[in-house]
Amino acid sequence: MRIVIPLAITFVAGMIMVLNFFVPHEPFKLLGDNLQEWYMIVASAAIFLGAMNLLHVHFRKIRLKLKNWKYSPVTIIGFLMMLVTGIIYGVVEGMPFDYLFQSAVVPMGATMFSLLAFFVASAAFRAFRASNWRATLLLTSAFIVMLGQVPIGAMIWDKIPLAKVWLMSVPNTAGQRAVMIGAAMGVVATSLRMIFGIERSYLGGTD
Amino acid sequence: MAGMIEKMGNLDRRIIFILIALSVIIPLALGLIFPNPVGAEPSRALFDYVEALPAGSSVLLSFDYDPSTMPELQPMAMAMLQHLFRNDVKVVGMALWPMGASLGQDAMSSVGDSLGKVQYEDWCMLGYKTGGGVMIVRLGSGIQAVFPTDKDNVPWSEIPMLAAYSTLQDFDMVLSLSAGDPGIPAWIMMAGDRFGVPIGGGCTAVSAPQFYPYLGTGQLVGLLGGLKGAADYETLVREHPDAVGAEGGRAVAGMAPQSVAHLVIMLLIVMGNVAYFAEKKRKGGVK
Amino acid sequence: MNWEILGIWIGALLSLSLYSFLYRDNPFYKFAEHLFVGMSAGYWVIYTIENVLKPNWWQRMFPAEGGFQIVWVIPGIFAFFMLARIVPKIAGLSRLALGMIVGAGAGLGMVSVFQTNALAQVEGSIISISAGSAFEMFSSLVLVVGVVSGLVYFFFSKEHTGIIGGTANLGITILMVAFGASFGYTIMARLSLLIGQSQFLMFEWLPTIPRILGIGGGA
Amino acid sequence: MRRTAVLLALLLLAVGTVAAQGVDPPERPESAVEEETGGEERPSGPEEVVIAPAHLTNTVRVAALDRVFDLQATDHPNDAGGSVSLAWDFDIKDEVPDSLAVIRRGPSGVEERIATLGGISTRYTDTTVSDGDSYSYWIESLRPDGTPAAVSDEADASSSAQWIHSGRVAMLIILAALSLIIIYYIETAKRGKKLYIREIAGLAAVDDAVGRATEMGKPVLYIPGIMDMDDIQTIASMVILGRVAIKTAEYGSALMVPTARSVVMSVAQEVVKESYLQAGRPDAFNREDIQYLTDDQFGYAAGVDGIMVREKPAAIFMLGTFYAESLILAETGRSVGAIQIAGTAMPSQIPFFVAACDYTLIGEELFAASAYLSREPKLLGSLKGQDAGKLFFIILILLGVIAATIGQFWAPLSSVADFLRSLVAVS
Repeated sequence: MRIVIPLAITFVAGMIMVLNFFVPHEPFKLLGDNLQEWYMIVASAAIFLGAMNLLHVHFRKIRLKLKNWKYSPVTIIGFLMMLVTGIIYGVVEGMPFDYLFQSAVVPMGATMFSLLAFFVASAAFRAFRASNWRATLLLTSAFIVMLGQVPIGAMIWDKIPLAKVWLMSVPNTAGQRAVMIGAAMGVVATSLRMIFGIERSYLGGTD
Repeated sequence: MAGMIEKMGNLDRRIIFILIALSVIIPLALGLIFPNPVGAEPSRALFDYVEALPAGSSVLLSFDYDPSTMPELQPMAMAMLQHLFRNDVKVVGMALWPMGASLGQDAMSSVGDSLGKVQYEDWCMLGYKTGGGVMIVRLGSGIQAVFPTDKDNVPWSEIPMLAAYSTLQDFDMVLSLSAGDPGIPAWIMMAGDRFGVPIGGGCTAVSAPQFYPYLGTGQLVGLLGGLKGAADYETLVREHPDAVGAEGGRAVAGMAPQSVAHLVIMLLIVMGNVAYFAEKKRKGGVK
Repeated sequence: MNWEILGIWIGALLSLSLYSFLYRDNPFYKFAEHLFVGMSAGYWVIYTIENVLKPNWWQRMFPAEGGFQIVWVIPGIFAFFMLARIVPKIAGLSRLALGMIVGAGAGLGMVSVFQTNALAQVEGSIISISAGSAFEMFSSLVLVVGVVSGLVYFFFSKEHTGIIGGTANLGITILMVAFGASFGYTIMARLSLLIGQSQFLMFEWLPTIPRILGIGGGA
Repeated sequence: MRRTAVLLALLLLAVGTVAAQGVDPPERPESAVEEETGGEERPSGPEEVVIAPAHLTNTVRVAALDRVFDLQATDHPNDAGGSVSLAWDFDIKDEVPDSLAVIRRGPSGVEERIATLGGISTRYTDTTVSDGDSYSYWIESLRPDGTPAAVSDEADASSSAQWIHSGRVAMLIILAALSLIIIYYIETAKRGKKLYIREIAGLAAVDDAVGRATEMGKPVLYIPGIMDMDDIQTIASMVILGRVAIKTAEYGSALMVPTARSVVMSVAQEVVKESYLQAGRPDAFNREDIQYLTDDQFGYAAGVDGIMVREKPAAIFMLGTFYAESLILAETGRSVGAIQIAGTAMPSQIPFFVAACDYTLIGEELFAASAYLSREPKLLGSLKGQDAGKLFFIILILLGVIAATIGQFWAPLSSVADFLRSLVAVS
């Protein structure tokens, strides 16, 4: 029983979504449209679980004086600061919640994102070695595309941007397509195992 | 000498980091500008498609990004809006990302003002709604139900231009400026594939390769990839004979540090390979 | 107190603290990282309440024009099941909510991915390889061979020897060329972000330093 | 393999015959036509509308009426009923009317204006009709002051709901056939048929990686991507997590799972707990090691980077849906000297994993991982079904390409290529 009802719900929910795509007639349209909204609501509501876990983990760290526990109050205070300003002042532009978000969270996000500029350089330096012919091909195509990306490439030889476009639209498209079609098979098979309850380990408990 | 080459192969990554930082900071500080030629690329395809829209057509422009990808996507928004407004195309804005709505409104009002376009007559911003692809499907059966008001809570019925639109199919094309999920794929799956509305747009350079397959199948009519795509569009918009009052491109200015940093990375790769082969040769003797 | 300048300073100092990670882990990074995790988690809780739970659930259950839409009790019940994990005694109820999320996700994912990532891509690959110039023919050939051999690479139930092995090898080679191109193409995007962030630090934050010093010097 | 071929041939035949009955092969099916006309809805089939003779009452040039022509009203296709699509054309050369009014006469004979549109509109969908009733529509062009200037032809239509989406029949058949094949192989495998699975480099290294972590007394870090439980890759990742957790339980090394989604955290806790139970080490399960950080993509990346440099894991698994954070994580993991095994079906992130990780599961290999690690018959069977699906698409592509190529010189084959394309075209 512990597992049968959840599996039945999975099956019904999955089938509704599939039928919603193929059958325009009611009740499938109504059911499908509603279910899409419902599951978003349920998944969103779960964020309170995460929030409680975050607080639990950091309070525990402080209580047990685990490694780096002195930084845990920073996380807790940051979390509560957003929560309290959000609840009191709302999310309207110009209010404290928005101010904190714009002046702290946004620039930190942009900074973490921009670390990638450094990491692509170090990864390229280390990984792009002509150690065998396949690696050489990878290196060459990366190199040509890089040249084609900037005006300097066209100045060296005016065919380089065209070579870039060719690499991106022919071999790259072919590769992406193979990955996409293959992965789609994986998605179909995995979804199928979920919907029909063949795979149930995500519920905790294999059988 | 040999020792030095070997060291080069195992360069501390922090030296690489410093080189990259310098190659960005110095051209920015000096304000360098390089020319930007545009070939037969997907950015030209998009430009041509938009150029062919007759005056009075309608475009749904979706701002599916947030401030973290502004450097790439905001210049695209500016260039596209200049192009659309110049050709008297009506633009309805919306956003799949919460922060996209105000970024979009800023872009629309600043370009609109410079080209004499009036809010609620030539353009309006519906705002943000959650739901991604699911929400797009609902747009297909009725826009007003999803956006009863615009971003500033002006009711739908009080916005004159919106009377022309009831569903997604009333638009001649959808342009999405997409930083990730939800973005262009959602528009292709839910608006293009389901309702047959032509989809075009711009995206960060990282997601561009993923969208090339959609260009081949015609699911996307054209695409701007990253800062280069933005610079291309700026160039095409400004090269055009009608280009009056087109403002100097931010993307074109950003191309100088791009070029220098690209060169630095390419030099690093070359150095790495030189070191690799030098070491292989040395070890080859021992083998 | 100038809130705008304070905001720029908060952003710039946190940004520099995060950049310091490139050198190595240090107290500045630890501080910024812990703050980032806490603040962004708090942001998402509020965001979820304001942008999902309120408009998509609460305001539909209790519409502005009054009344009570009973159907919206259903997602409420499932959300309650989800949150039941907190109480060990009824934690098992969360499986019901999980079942719904996974089922709906699987159903929606199956049809959408199959349509967009499989069928549409197959349709796009059915092309003539004798159309256009010699170069265009070559390109079409590479495309078809690339897709087909790439797919062969993903065969799992056949040993990769003989013809299958050779084709799979060709497939992974074309995949590598694709990955190289994709990597090279992306560098630009990553640099753009750094350029954007450098512009913020150089042209928005740095100019405030003399202003602040100027005020200090004038006093 | 022979059986696969037979099955596939049958499948192709079945799809072919059914689709052939549905659409006339030499002619391009609806979906293809729609593509050609840029998705404009054109009336077709039995719902064809008879256009009533024009009854122009006014020919004021302000809003020249003779320019609005070809008004057509049809049942909105493939919906749950209740809507009628209107489409008309007009001549762009003339002056544009100020606005257009859509007028409807319902079954009771009452005339009402149902919408006022901008002067350049050419389409409208009336979503307020009731199924089965007949409605007449016409369009009035309006002067700036709102008074009618002229009237268009009249067109009639009634709406109905459809039981099957006409543009998706072929897809339904292919998907159903694929599903049946997958289930068939799963059942065969369950009954004890031995199935082969090819070597997957990244997965052969899992044991080594976990073993190394144990030797070094360092933890194993498992990153399940940043998407929620409704994402199939996350689901696949959870199944693999179960396998990895059994190994860490057996080897006795710590397993840390930071997540970006609350639901994923909950599932991961259940999955790992179950695995430790199965491995007979429920005592070693530590719930605190599976923690939620933040839903924020880069906040999560910052947090995980912190965990990496402080806990210095010996092995890092990155399996699931990744976006830009992929390389931030992989390069940091690399810098702390961990063995890294990554896998994702996100085409845009695979190159970074290939460059920065020791092993990368490419695309579908991620979905094959649980089968490889567990060798469970049902999973191996499912893989075999996936292979059959790929074989079907390969054959379809090759046949289509051959037909399209020869079709350039010999027209009949060109329509075969169009037919094959129509099988996979979905509207």
